[in-house]
Amino acid sequence: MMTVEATQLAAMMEAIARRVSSKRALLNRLDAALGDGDHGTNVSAAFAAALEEIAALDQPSPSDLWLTAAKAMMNRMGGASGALFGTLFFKGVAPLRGKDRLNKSDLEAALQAGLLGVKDRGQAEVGDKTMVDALEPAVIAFASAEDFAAGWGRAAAAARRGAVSTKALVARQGRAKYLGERASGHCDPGATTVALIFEAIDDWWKEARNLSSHKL
Amino acid sequence: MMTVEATQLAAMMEAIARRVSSKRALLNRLDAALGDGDHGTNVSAAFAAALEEIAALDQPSPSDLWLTAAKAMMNRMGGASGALFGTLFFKGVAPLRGKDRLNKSDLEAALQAGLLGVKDRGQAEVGDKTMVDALEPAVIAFASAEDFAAGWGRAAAAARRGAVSTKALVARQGRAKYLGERASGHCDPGATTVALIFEAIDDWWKEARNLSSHKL
Amino acid sequence: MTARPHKLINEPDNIVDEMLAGFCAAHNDIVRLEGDRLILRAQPKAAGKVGLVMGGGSGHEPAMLGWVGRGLLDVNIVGEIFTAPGPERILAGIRAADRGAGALLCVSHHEGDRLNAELALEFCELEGINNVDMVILYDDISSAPKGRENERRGTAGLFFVWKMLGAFCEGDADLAAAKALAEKVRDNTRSLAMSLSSCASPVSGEIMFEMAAGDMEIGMGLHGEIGRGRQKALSADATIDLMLPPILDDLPFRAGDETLVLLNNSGSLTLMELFILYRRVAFKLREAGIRVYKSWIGPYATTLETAGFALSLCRVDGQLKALWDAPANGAYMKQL
Amino acid sequence: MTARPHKLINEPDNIVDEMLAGFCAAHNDIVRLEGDRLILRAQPKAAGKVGLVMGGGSGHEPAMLGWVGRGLLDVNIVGEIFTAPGPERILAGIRAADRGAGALLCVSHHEGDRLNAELALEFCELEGINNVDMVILYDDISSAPKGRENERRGTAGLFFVWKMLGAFCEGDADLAAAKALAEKVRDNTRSLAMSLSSCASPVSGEIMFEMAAGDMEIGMGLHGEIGRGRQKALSADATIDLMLPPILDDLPFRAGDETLVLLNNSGSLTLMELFILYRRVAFKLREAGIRVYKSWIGPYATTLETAGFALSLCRVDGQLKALWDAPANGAYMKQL
Ligand SMILES: Nc1ncnc2c1ncn2[C@@H]1O[C@H](COP(=O)(O)OP(=O)(O)O)[C@@H](O)[C@H]1O
Ligand SMILES: Nc1ncnc2c1ncn2[C@@H]1O[C@H](COP(=O)(O)OP(=O)(O)O)[C@@H](O)[C@H]1O
Ligand SMILES: [Mg+2]
Ligand SMILES: [Mg+2]
Ligand SMILES: [Mg+2]
Ligand SMILES: [Mg+2]
Repeated sequence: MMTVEATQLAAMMEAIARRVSSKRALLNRLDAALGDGDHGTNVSAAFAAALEEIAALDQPSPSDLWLTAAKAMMNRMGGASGALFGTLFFKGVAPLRGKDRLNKSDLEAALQAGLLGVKDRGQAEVGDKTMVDALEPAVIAFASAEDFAAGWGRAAAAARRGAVSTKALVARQGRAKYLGERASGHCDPGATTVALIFEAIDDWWKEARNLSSHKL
Repeated sequence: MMTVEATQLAAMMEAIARRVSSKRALLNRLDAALGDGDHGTNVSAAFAAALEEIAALDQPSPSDLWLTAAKAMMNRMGGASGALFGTLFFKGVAPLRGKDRLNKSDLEAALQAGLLGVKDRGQAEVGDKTMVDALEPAVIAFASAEDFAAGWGRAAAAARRGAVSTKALVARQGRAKYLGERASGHCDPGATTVALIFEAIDDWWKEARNLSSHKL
Repeated sequence: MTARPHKLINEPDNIVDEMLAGFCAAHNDIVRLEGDRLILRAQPKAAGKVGLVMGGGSGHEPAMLGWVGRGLLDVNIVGEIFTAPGPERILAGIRAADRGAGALLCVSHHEGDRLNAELALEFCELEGINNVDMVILYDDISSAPKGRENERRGTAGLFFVWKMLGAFCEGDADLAAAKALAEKVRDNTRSLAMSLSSCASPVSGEIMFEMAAGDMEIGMGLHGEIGRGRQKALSADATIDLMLPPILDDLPFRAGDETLVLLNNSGSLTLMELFILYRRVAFKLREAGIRVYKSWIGPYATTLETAGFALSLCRVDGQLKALWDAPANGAYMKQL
Repeated sequence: MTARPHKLINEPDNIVDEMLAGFCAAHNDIVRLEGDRLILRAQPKAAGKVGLVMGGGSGHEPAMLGWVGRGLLDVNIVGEIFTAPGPERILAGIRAADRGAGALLCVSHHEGDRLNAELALEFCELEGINNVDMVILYDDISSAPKGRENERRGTAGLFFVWKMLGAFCEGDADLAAAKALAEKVRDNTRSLAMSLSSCASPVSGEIMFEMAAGDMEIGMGLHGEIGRGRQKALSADATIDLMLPPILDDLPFRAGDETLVLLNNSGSLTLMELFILYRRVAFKLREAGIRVYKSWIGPYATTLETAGFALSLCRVDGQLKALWDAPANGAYMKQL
């Protein structure tokens, strides 16, 4: 695949929703250690809602899909992560506008705009023990690859590394920042969600390629 | 001993107070099964208070002592048992009035008047699973003996038998009456307190006799 | 299930006195502490009005001390935890409440409360205090069958008596009228309680009664006295569907009746759960054609930190509605 | 320690909606439910007065829905449990609150609440709604050191802001004056919380945070966010002696100051314990020469069924005392 269309984006979204929903308890547990224990509940509700609302769209473009996801995150996830995941999608809408088939650099642009939006809204940098620790390396790794397949693979690995790296950190943003030293020893839930998202996409992509190579 | 004086009555009261206080947790547990779990706390507080207030009296007569105990029961025990143990002593005041040395029949009269008062106030008969199940047989047994020593021994045994007999009964008075069949299988706490009282007196009496025979 | 192991107290023997000191310090515009644990109004009621006295054990806060104030009670005699105060203290309370028109001693029906009240009235007679009477109050349908109402226990539903009788005795009623009004409210009130958990005595640290996790008890008394039996805990709606019909059948409440509703928190149920429960109550009453005049949801008569609630209904007519709406200012009962 | 295993709910997904249905049915003389979980006053404020909007997660009942009413808030936007509502819903709340003189969006300082409020204000700008401003409120001294007050969390002490700002906005204040008043109350308020037990999420059934029996945590946040660290639980007096001095030092409160005091029940502490705690607070304040103007003791902002409390003090002058005493009629906040 050299390009993706709305139907494929919707299928990727479904893979993400399934993944985060299956990890809901884990994400709640991580948030219980650092915050208020609701991250898994919030994230899985929001992706499920996004999926439903996307399904209700009539022949959506990729940017319609991105906007619908943004609103679902903002309205259904709520909390800090709702604003931030919402912003991640919201800022990606403009770069995608008017495009029906996205090539890798279109998605790069959407992700990069989203990353900037998240950092701007949350004022977090890598090392602050937030979702940015997974998101920034993932976006950079995605851009560094030649094609989608390699890009998703590298992004997933980078996001996971970033999420794991938060374990040793002391939080400087989010609810966990009030914990000081006590925050270290637990992975950040938002960063873990970012890793799950890129891993779900990567797995979906591999499977989709297998299916189509079978067909070939 | 053919007669007892106020100092001996006070010593008996001290023996009772020590005994019920050492059984406070047991009495609370019995009351938790049938009522509201406070009987041990109430009873031990009241006897401790009675002791203190008796100690503060200046050369009391037996009836002063009985009245002080009655008021301590009513005011410091509170609850159903406060009214009933209070009545037990209160009704014994008149028969003791004007006497400095009590012989066995004086004490019989005080106990009998107390028993009648308790039954009248609480409207309970033997078999209703209340303190009356221990008190009535104890008072009768005391009266059936020739002297104090035999009287206290028989009263203690009868009270204990009566208390144990309540285990199989369904309550018809007191908080436990609302339990129906579920009340059976637990000894009544008030009856158990009555048994503890007579056992404490009996033990005190035996010890006092031993001590005085040593002296001889 | 395990009750909370640590209580924020000091010496167990000082619990009641320290509690009263704190309560009265916080609400010294409404109440004051006098003598041996008497809670009185900061400003006594005008002379010539019937005084209302209520004694009872502690452990039910904000009942009853939160109900002393304008439009409510005159005197509360505070007992040890779950233990009715003795007759001498009740007598002192009666004296403090009498403003020349006599005093009505209100008794929440429990063996201990009734026996001590009877003793207190005998003491009154001995002392030549004549203008005093007593009314025995009950509402708990689980504690005796219909037809034997006067054997029932007093529980959270007495809430309605306190409010309306309190308002009534701000007026010129005499003692007999006050007693009749209390009986009228009582005879129109029915309650049923349930509980999910036990509580621990702050004095002994011991669990008050045994409950297995995931069970519930319907018909539990205000001191954790066990009720009609255990069963597996149900959903909110199923619990109401189990508890409301026997309440309605008992009076009975009929289509066209108007009622007040109290959903009383026994201690540690969340308000969230109570609102969810109330939703079902409102739905079921509407279905039955019974109109809700006003509702109250919250901790009014607790059983320490027990997780449970009582549902109480009181049928009202024009007189009772007007009394309900009259102003009241107790520390924990305010009517604008 | 184990949290209560069974909750009286129905479908976990319906908790918030069913809770709101029950709450609004019980208090339909004071509030009504509109649109996507907006709680509005039953009778809107007169046109031309500044509207007060407050969003926030559920699980803190009676906050904030119990504070909508005359002399208090105009609109509460209700989120999922412990989760701030999103920007579109906040925008709807702002529209509903605006009575021609603009709306003040009050934000209890937590990352999620602030980020969503900022987004909502951006949405307002996009839609040409200009007469709206936002005020960030905080009080918890455990969450950032002195000098970095604006990093602190909003907790139970915002109680004082709601009451006084609510009274202020019944008058003719404009938006800027309303914001300045909110900041004045905030800047005179300090809080510190502690907790003895955890609570369980009614949605997931999972324990919200781990706590060992017999331990306490000082500085716990309103959602069970852990605070300054664990230690063995102490007596009531020792707990106050540990918590009050840092509160006094922080403002600082000085001899001669007048304060309001709130002792907020996090959920399942007994009122008995709170009164015992308050006794020590009153004693220590008297010792320090600080006068208590009024006190409130009870569950005002809970963390589900957590056993714990927050102690909050607010220094007042003549203006604030008058605002405090102004009438208020929310379902769970009544001032006569
Ligand atoms: N300022 C911020 N910048 C980036 N990410 C943040 C920020 N604040 C919080 N987060 C992310 O949000 C996650 C928590 O989300 P969630 O639990 O859903 O929200 P809340 O904290 O409101 O309950 C954190 O793990 C962190 O990754
Ligand atoms: N009507 C009664 N007649 C005789 N004894 C009674 C009666 N009611 C209660 N009791 C006794 O009182 C005991 C309970 O006392 P206690 O627990 O101290 O009082 P309360 O029930 O008020 O908490 C019962 O075990 C029973 O023996
Ligand atoms: Mg969270
Ligand atoms: Mg008892
Ligand atoms: Mg008792
Ligand atoms: Mg949250």
